[in-house]
Amino acid sequence: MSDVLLQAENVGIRFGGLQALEGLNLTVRDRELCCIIGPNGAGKSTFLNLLTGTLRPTSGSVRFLGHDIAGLPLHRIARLGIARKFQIPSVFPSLSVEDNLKVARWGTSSPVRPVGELLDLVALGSRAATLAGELAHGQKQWLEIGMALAIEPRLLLLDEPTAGMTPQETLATAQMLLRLKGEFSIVAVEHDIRFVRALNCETLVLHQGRRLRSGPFHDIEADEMVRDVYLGRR
Amino acid sequence: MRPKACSQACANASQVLPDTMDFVVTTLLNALTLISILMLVGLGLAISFGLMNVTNLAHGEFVTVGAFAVYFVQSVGGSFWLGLAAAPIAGAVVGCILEFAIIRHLYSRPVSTVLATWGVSLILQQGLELTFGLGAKPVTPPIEGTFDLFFTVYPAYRLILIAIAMLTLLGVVLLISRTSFGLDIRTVIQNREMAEGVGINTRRTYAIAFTFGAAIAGLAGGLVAPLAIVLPQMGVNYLANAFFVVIVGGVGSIGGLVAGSVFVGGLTSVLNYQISPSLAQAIVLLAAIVAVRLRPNGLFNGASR
Amino acid sequence: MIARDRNWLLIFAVCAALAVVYPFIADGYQLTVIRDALIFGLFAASLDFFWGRTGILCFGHAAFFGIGGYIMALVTLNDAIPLGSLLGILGAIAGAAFVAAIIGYFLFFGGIRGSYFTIVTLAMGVICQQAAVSWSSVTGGDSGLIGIPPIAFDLGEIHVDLSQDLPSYIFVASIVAVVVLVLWSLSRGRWGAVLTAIQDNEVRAAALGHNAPLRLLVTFVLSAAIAGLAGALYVCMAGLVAPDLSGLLLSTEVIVWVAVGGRGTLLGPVLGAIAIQRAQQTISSFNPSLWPLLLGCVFVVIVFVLPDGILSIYARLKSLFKGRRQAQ
Amino acid sequence: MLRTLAVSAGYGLLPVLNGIDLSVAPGEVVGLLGRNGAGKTTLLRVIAGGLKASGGAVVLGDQDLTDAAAFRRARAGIAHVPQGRGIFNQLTVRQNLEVGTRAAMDRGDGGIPDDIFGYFPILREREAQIAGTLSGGQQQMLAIGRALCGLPSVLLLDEPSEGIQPNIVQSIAELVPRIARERGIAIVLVEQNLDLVLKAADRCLVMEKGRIVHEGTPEAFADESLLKDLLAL
Amino acid sequence: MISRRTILKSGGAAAAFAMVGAPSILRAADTVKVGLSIPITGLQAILGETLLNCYKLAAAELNAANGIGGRQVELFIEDNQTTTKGSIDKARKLINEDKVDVVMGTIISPERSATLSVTSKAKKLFFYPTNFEGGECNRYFVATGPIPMQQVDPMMPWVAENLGKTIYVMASDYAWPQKMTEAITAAYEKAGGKIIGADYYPFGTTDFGPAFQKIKSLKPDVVWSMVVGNDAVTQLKQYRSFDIKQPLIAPLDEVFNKDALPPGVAAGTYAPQPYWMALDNPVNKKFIASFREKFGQEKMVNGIGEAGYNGLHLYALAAEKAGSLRDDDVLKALPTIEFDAPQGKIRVDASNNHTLCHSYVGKAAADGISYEIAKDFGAITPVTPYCKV
Repeated sequence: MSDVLLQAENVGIRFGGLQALEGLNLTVRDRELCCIIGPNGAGKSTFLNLLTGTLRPTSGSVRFLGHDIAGLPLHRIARLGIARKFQIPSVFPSLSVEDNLKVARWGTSSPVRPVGELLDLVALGSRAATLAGELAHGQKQWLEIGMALAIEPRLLLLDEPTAGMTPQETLATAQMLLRLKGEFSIVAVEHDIRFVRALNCETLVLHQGRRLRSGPFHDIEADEMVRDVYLGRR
Repeated sequence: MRPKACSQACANASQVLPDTMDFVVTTLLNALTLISILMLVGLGLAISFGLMNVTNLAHGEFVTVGAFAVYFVQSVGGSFWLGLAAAPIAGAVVGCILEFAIIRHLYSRPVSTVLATWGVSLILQQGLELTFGLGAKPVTPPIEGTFDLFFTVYPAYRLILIAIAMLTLLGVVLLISRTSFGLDIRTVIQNREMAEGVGINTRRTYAIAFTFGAAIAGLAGGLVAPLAIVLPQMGVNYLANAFFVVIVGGVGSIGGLVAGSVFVGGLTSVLNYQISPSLAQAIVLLAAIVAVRLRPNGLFNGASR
Repeated sequence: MIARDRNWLLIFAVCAALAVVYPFIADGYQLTVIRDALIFGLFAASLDFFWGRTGILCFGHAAFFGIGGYIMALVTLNDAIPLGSLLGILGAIAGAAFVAAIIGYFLFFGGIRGSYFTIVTLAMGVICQQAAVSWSSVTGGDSGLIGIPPIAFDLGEIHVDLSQDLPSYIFVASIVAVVVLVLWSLSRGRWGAVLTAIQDNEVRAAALGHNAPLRLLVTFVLSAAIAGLAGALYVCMAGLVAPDLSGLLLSTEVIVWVAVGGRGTLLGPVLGAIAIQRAQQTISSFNPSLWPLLLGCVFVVIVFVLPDGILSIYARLKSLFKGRRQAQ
Repeated sequence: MLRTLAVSAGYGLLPVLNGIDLSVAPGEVVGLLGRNGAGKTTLLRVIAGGLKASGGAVVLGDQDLTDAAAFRRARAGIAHVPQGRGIFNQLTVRQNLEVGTRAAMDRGDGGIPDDIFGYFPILREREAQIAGTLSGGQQQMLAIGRALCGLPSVLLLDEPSEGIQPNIVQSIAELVPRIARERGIAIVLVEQNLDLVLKAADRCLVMEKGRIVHEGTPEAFADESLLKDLLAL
Repeated sequence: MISRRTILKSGGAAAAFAMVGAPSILRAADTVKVGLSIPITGLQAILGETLLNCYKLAAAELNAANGIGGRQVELFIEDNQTTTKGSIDKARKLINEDKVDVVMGTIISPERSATLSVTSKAKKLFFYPTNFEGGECNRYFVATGPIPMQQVDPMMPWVAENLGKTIYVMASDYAWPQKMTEAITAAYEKAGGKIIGADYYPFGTTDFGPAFQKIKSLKPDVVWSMVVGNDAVTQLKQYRSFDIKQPLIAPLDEVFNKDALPPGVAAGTYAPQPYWMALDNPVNKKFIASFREKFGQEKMVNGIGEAGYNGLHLYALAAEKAGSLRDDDVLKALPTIEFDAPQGKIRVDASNNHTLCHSYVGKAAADGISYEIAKDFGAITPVTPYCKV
């Protein structure tokens, strides 16, 4: 079990009188890829906030490398090795693409990848001097993934990485992640079934704040109950 | 002997006076007066600063303009009450012009708004001085004398001020929560582009809301005119405290405004009696900073959301 | 980006050359006028380093100027303290930085940004001035402390004595030049890029491992420290310190200088400070009541006509010129 | 009903639309396809008035709306459901609908039309709930319902499937053509979700680099190779 | 601009030459340059206007009577904006650019300190007209207004006898009221009275309610207000509305009452001043008449203005007697002359450069503007243990 990176045990959270999440378990091992899917309002983003320590669970525990990270300031969490890509692409619009990546590298004490390599990884080599605010939507998403890579994370959390992407961009993103799979662990929250299908990984399905199913994606896709509440039938 | 030492000793001596009820009631009424003024000035700010996110440093000048309206009406022979009716109108006119000429072009540039409105505040002050001459303007209260309240006698005009302030607050609450215009305002504040998309004339709504805030500040100016100095530069005395009221109470809710006014006004009145007033003022402002640190969303957060 | 750097250095060099030539053409009085204006220019640059880099407006910056001034006064007026001027300057810097650290801690770590910060610092300025007036046993009350000696100290072999006009001018001009250069190199390098990132999206910057509140705090403290330095220099040149040197009016004026000179350019605010003060004194001698009116109009006009300040005129003319050439 | 004549527009100096001619008839659903950055969302914004056209004209019936402010267009009968839905989060469901009737103030009786609840029964159930607490799918229904409260003659839908679970996407796909037919509304539907468009639209347009490059029926688009070609799938 | 400065410079050079060549005052081609640093804008603008008018009156009188030693008086008027920075800049300009022979003016303490810091370094004479708290002491600094001991010491026994034995003090929070309170306390206790409370309010206070509440519970015989400037207006309005019966002593004067206060609110208040318009002597009658003739029949004048007027006349007399405009010569002659001022005969004390002032208690009439003399304590010699020039 020494290769367990992130462990959520019996996690629940309640907002006021509302039980938003209940009894969730998730174990992410080193260099493992997994996805979380579920209908809107199922609590995916809340769960992600618990995993990154932004929220503190009202029951259960979330441990990263054995530490309780709930309530730590964001930058401390980043320095522990958790990188997060937000749902709305959030790059620094008034800095150039290159400076965006530089700023990202400066966030950690020991960046490894040079900026040039990062640029190539996210296919923005030709746009290094462009202001990030002028990039197309999909390119911003990629730049953001590049920034997340720059801090040399142990764990990369992606919140709807393909939101607003065209189908072909979605697939390209999936391929990019598969290429990086061996380097660190990835947890992705996603709607786009094509994307999850392309990743074809361990998948957790949430519904109304609880685990509905979990397992490899092809099992999930075939599951009757998942089809009922979420995927729908054709 | 240091006079301050005496002030301390005397204050302590006075606390053991027998007529506690008198003391309590008067303190309460003093606090209420201050709270009422802060609330009225803050109400306009709560709309422009709290809801529309416009940092209007010329807000104090709406108060000034209101006070000058009362002075002007009295000086040409009108009664105080006529002047008080003119005060919000004067505030509204200035607010409307300001919104039209400057603010509406700067909704997306908050720092520029700060600069421009400060500039406007200087222009208004100097303009008033050039128009009405140097120095303080006389305003006579509508009623002299005091009112007997069983436990104590209290200046009658202050009681009127408190009453008008409370009625105004009630009116604003009803306007925002019960009328369709109130619904429009809330809509525009939440999502301007979408409000425009459902057919609301957002420019007009903003302009009216801003003007309305200026009118209330003008009314506040009219109300304080018989009580405090009337001078082109008087507005700045109210500005910082009013901002604090809004920030401490929490942006975007009337409840927050009331909470903020009670916090700043109440604390000032009570501390004023206990310690040196200068120190009291510093403590209130520092307490406000600490309060903002501890409750960044305001004392009254959550109530409106 | 590189072209912009070259422009800046060019303008800086021109200004430096003018500053070197000036003593040869000016008399002692004119030197003192520019010297004092330069000190306020330093003050403006200190505000610009914070406001221009973080986009957060401090409306009580004169508080730090005043704190620096009062500490300098108290140290140099106390005969028991050796090396008075030198310790005074250090104390002024440290004192202003300390107060900024306390206030900044509450504000930045409390999540206060934008207009909130502006308003809270506005109140801070009011408190500072009131404290300077009321706490008369230390501050001398509303009339302030007088008789502050000119800067003079021996440091090993170096003998500094600024009681004469020319040495004091040279001293001040060099300090301003060095500080502006240092701040400029800071703000275009790594420090500046991260601050720009924080200004763009603070949460994102934090999620990349940057301690955003700490960065803002350090920037604020640095800015306040330089304001304190400017205050210390000024009171020595003026010979006294008074409460309104930490007041709202000066806080407002410094904002105008920065806005007129060009926010984020560091050099612009220095030029803005000199230009506006000269204009103010000249206009005031000519017609006293015109100045406040004019000042108000300057605020409004700057916002609409020259949002990037006077320094941007050069860049604008250049691009206009370029555009014309391309059009031909 | 709705026509755009050689409309062009852009952000700053960056041109996004280059002469778009579009015409939609009452009761018709037109699907708008294209890659990211092709200009679909921009076209909807130009029609709704969120962005000024730099050239060309926007005409509704016999009214030229090219220079009209956004709220005037809404009152003229153009309803826009933007990407991200634009729900007023802090208002109740009912207040959201009530605000929606503002667009109809010159034409309707100011009330919320009853049949809205027929299309979206969930809205009646949740009438008093704060809109921000609705799920994404429910918010999407509210957004469409609110748009209908303004008694529009044109409805612009921008990515109604975004962030919505698949089964609700399906029901939206069924509702859209129904609304168009029953109320005689011209609907322009911008979508990434090809299945939805092909199911709901009567006619499909493909945009590329600010132009309309292809037009055809959904059946014609069922041809995989054509799609690959146009959308680079 | 340049040409003007050149002329000034050459003029300065000529004057310097003349001084070397003939150390006398008698060069009628030149003027006597009097630099005035006046708060024309800012907080003290009302008092500044009256003060400026008084200087203009004195200059006009001197010039009509052949100037100073045959040289016309030329006023260089600068607005110090009621700020420290403005006062420093303007004092420097007057001394270095306009090359004035003497600096006069300023009202509140920061203006005075700032101006003094420049004039004392330049060893230039500076005449200060306003009542001040004392404490500052400089060879080139001449105060023509009263210090607290001149106003308070003779008055307190009278207060104890006529008004009452206990006093509550409410004041603006700055140096002058604090020093005044010390002086009042000492003199009053000697006269058998007692200060039973003192509160200092920051500038810009809009509600004095708590103070009135204290007055009601402490029940002093007398309330002594030293709330000044704009706040005094607020304080007086509220004082009246609380219906407090005790007599009020407040540092008001005719100018302030007329231009700043609502009609009648000052009625019945007492004030100690070195000068009142009601003083019944021919000099004062003439002073008021010519003041009103020049600036308007409804205009009021006050102690500060009169002290400014006196200052310029004292300077003229001293310079004439010295036969020189050199600062040291004028200073030497200054204590030897006497001026018949509207308040009575005055002279400058050689030991501290302060002026022997008269001390009167005035009582405001029912109109709240004018005063009647309630008590005349005569001329009081300034005694300053801390100051020896």
